[in-house]
Amino acid sequence: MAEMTYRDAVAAAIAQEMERDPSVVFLGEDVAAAGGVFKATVGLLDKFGPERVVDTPIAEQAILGAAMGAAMTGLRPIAEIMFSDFLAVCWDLVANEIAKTRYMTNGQVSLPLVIRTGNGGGVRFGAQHSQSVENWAMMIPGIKVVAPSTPRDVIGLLAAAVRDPDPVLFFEQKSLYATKGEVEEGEIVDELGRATVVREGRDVTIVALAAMVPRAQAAAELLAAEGIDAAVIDLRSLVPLDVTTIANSVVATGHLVTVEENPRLCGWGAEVASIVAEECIFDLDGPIVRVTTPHVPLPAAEALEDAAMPSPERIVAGVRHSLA
Amino acid sequence: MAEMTYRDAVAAAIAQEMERDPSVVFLGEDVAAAGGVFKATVGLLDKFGPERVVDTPIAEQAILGAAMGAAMTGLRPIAEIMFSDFLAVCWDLVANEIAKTRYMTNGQVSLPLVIRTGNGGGVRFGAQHSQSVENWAMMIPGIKVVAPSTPRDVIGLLAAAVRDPDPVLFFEQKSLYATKGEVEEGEIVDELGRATVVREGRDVTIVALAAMVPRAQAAAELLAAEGIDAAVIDLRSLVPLDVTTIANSVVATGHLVTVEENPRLCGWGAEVASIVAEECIFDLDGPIVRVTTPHVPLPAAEALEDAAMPSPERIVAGVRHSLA
Amino acid sequence: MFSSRPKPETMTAPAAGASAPSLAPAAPPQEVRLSLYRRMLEMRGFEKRAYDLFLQGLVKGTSHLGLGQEAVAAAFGEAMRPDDYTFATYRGHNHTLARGVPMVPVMAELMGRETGLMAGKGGSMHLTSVEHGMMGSYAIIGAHLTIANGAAWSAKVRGTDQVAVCFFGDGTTNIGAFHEALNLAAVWKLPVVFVCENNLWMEYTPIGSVTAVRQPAAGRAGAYNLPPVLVDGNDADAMYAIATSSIARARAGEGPALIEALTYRHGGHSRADPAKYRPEDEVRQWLERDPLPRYRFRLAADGVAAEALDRIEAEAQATVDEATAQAQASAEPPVGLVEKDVFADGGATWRR
Amino acid sequence: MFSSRPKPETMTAPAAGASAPSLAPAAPPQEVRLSLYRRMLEMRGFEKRAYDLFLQGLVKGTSHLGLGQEAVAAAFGEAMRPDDYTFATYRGHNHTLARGVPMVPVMAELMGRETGLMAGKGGSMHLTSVEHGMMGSYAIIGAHLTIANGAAWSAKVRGTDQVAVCFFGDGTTNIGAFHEALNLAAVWKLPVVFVCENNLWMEYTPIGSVTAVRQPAAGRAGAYNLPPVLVDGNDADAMYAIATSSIARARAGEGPALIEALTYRHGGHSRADPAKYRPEDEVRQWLERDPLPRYRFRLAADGVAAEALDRIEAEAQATVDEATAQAQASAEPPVGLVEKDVFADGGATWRR
Ligand SMILES: Cc1ncc(C[n+]2csc(CCOP(=O)(O)OP(=O)(O)O)c2C)c(N)n1
Ligand SMILES: Cc1ncc(C[n+]2csc(CCOP(=O)(O)OP(=O)(O)O)c2C)c(N)n1
Ligand SMILES: [Mg+2]
Ligand SMILES: [Mg+2]
Repeated sequence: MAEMTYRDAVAAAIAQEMERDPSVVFLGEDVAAAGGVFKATVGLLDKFGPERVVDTPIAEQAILGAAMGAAMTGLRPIAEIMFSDFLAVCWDLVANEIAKTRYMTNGQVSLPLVIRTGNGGGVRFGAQHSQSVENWAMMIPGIKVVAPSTPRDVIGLLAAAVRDPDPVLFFEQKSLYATKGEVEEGEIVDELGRATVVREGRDVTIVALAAMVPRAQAAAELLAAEGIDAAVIDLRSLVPLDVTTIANSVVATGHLVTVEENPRLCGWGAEVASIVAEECIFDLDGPIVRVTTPHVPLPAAEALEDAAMPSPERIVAGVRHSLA
Repeated sequence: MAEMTYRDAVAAAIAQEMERDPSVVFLGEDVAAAGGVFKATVGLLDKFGPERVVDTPIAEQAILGAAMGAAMTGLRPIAEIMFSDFLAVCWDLVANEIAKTRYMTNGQVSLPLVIRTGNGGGVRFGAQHSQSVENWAMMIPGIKVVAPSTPRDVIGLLAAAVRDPDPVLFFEQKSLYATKGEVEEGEIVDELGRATVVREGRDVTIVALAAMVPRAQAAAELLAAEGIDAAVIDLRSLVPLDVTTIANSVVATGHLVTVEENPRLCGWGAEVASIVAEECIFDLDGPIVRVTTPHVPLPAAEALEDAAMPSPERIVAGVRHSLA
Repeated sequence: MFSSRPKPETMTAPAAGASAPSLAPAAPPQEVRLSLYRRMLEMRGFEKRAYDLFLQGLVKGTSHLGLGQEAVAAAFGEAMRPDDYTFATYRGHNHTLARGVPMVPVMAELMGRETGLMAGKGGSMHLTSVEHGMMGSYAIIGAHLTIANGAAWSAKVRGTDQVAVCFFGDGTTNIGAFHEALNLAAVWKLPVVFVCENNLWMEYTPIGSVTAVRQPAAGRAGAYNLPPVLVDGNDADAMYAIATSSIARARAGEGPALIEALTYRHGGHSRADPAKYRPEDEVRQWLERDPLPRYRFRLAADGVAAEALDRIEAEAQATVDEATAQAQASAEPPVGLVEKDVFADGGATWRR
Repeated sequence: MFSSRPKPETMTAPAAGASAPSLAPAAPPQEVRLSLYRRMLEMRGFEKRAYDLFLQGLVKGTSHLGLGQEAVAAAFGEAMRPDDYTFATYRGHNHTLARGVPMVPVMAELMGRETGLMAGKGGSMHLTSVEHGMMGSYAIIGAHLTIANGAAWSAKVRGTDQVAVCFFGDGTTNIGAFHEALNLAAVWKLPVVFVCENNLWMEYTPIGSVTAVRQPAAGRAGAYNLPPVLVDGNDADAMYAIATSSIARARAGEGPALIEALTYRHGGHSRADPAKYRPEDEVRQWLERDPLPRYRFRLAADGVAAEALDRIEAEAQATVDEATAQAQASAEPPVGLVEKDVFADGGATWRR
């Protein structure tokens, strides 16, 4: 066991996979010589050389196109899109090409590739560099969607994503890069689609993702102080979605609160809420409450950004509303 | 009253607005000389001349950038993105620029523009020309989202969209272009955000949009035959969303079924379902059922595409499930 | 509006400073020429049949025919190695057949049948046969140029000497992905050949009215430090020459090429478009330059017997007839396919 | 890797065939030059202060300074008419000040204060003051070139003779939107001036290593039928000359311009980046070409009294100090702003 930052876990995971499999290559803007703008890929160029770790022009369509063409012809590329907001400039590649090609070709083409991207707010970067867009990805059939909340999960899930035969959109939450956690020695590989119950609880089920997991945990502490016993589930992946773990917990607690960093409308929380409203309706003892960033672009100023994003206090209020 | 196709209603609406307001301009690929690939804008070039009705290169970012820059400086552009699938190539303009600019500038910039686009399947065009992507738009804060189901509504809602001071994404359902309906004489202008109860009913509320409205109506007929009295709501706009009309109906019927053409995960049906599961939970007498296209890219072959999209029979099955 | 249309009579002349092949490239070997002729005939027959089937309601949705543009695809098909990669567009029937993909599954795919190349899931705009190096037909303008780069990059990294060839239209040169792809290909010196089939029209808009330079591709080559190459796309021998040399250069590690082939589509953009928007004169002049009769004339002039040419024509036609019959005899795909092959496990399951 | 970096000593020479201004453009009028000098000093003082405030934790998030690049923005600011439109990037402080936007709201915006230009909602990367023709700073590469086209198109349609000026970096020339914007501007003959500030670096990657041509903008001009223009971006007079002439041409309906101004950022890309990735020699050479001392030297040589120049410097510094104090005294924005101004009704309501 060693302590490691979320940031360093990214490089560790990529290194683990590149060492194992020579077909893994890595490309993106400023990722090689500079080690990434978040310093999450430092050292990879030295370790694996300029053939496998490649700096690109500012051309996100060219980056994802290169990744896709390489994936269909024998490589396993990891492509970095620096900020998840920039997925919008290459969304055609994600939504129309990468996601649909296996299906359209009746299974002829495999696309074992990973798109890593820095997601989310809390860093005062303003509306074009702070979006949490995991729901953009979830709504597109044909891609898997993963978002770890701890350094250990960064390694386990990124390794699983690289080994997965399908395209995976891997969201690294920017506000977590500096956080630390225990990471076991040796190879780490998880299975995609397993949620973790990070806290057991009998009274309410709180479902969270990425940076919202520690906030949900903080809310659970606050609730415990007033005698409410909250379960907290870290989804870890949106596709595949671990409906079983969610449903089991909701059946036990009778209450569901989702906590999302993305803006309100059509977030993944809506999907989770809808599944529960269809499949567990008679187990519910109160309204399903979604705690989200309001349906606004994210403001830049500290005071405003903090007010916009879900806080432990707002999560507590959401739980109270469900239990009322 | 005159009968008119949905297709012709588009040109009629644009003409109505261009006649009224000289600041309305219209641009897109093949829209002027050719009258649009769906022949929905025939005659506009002749009527309003090449300064106001403009053909562009194949360059969707350039199209929406031109629309945005023009809107911020005194014009009211209508931009056509031929197929809604192509929104992916200019999603940055939609999601990151057009939607966020008023907010980021603290209200300094107004963007009175409309993006019209051909949406949806049923025309055997395959996965890259058949998507129903109204949920892509709904999830982005800062744009309004409209999708008419009848020729009359095409005019009333498109006119409202053009007059609206905010950017509006206007989805024309391709499978409806050839459909006909009665349209009253004279100027038609609606208000955005008003759903229509197209059929009253006591037993279940079916909420639909665009091409799913006639299918929901057909399902209601089938249900009537077995003694189930279904209300059918045509949402007409997703943002603003007429929660009041939906909630009033659900409170009365106790059952909600949504019918979406978009693929399953994070569709607008999930949003509607989640709102109801939060705000009307104690009024529900059965599960909220979403009838959607499965979470797959759309196949091209007739037999497969028909099987994929929600049919009246599948809607009926959904209603039975909610009532069971 | 049509002023930037190249005049047909000057068409084979390279642009100023272009490194195009000489006006009379060395003729390909006889067997290549006969094979080219056969392939072009098959394409022609296939596309005409596809049109008829569309009118009969047997091809649904849409289809974009390559009638008149056969020489480009056929020449590259001959010049490519079996393990090279083709990337094409919605107007990709010719390019698919050019790689030796049998006609039956292609026809069946257009008709949405179970025996289709993708069992009907892709349709006319997405023809793909990985087995034949046909890496896909792409229906949204631009992206596939960047994807072709990826295949070329992969070949380079894997140390094979495969080459990727990417076809697209004149209208495609104005979209952003074109620029991103060409720059990356040049910077990374990728083994990729970009082939712009300049048929003078987008859908219904003449390319000259929306393009800043006279030659949509050749006029942009300099922006990527590539030589401008303008070639007569209706001359199968000229096309074969440029295909051979550009592929050889790419294979040898000398980097990408950007080729502009001047050609013309005989029919409309798609479906039953009568293409009335095009000036009659333009259409007439280009029909006179039809690559097929032109090639037959040349082969005959070079000594190929009329009976040999007639036989090839008859055989090509028989192939088309046979393919039509077989495709038409095929069943519709089972609806169970709808939820198949979204993911590598064969299914569409997004939950557990 | 650095081989395509232009050598500083040849920097003022236009590229082969370029229509750049002569090496010694006519000097601007004296009052313009003094105003240019003052503005550059204000920018310099502002940016240094912004850096200090960042290190003190008073500017949060990020900031991208234009230290060293002042001459480009200042010259255009002088040359533009008050009703012309500016479109800038996240590195847009200089361009905002250049339009006469007061320093206090700009400083306050960086500090996330209520009196900020956008009350803290936009932040350093999105400075906008419609009142001053500053139509926005855009933080995602590429889009704003297409938006500038829109403003220019609108001016044309409305029959005003306003001009749009759009600034961007060398790295931006490789993204798709650049290509789409330039082509449309040329085809529609829009009154827009595109100004590429080539500071030789993207974030941490040298532009030469990812660009197919030596001059990222000038080397692409031909692809849009525009003359290549390469100019010394650290020479305020040269910049003023090209700004004046290109704006005049655009205003007269002669269409767009694409200008490549060679310059250099003195500091890192953003925040506290120490920019260690740049060769020491390169940095030293460019610091020697700092536009400010160079301009002072030239003004002095042309007869402006040292006291007059000293006074301008002191006044500029005082302006910065005063702005800092005022901005710092401002309150944080009220949290109620979070749900304001998503829509034109002033709110964020998406339901009824
Ligand atoms: C991004 C995008 N925009 C628009 C279209 C619609 N579209 C399909 S084909 C076409 C014309 C393409 O012209 P060109 O590149 O010259 O190819 P051609 O059809 O002539 O072979 C257009 C505009 C599209 N498929 N994708
Ligand atoms: C689409 C997109 N990709 C990447 C980035 C991240 N990014 C911000 S600035 C920058 C470098 C830009 O370089 P250049 O255009 O030369 O401008 P400079 O910063 O040198 O002024 C990059 C890559 C971005 N903002 N947008
Ligand atoms: Mg064409
Ligand atoms: Mg730069």
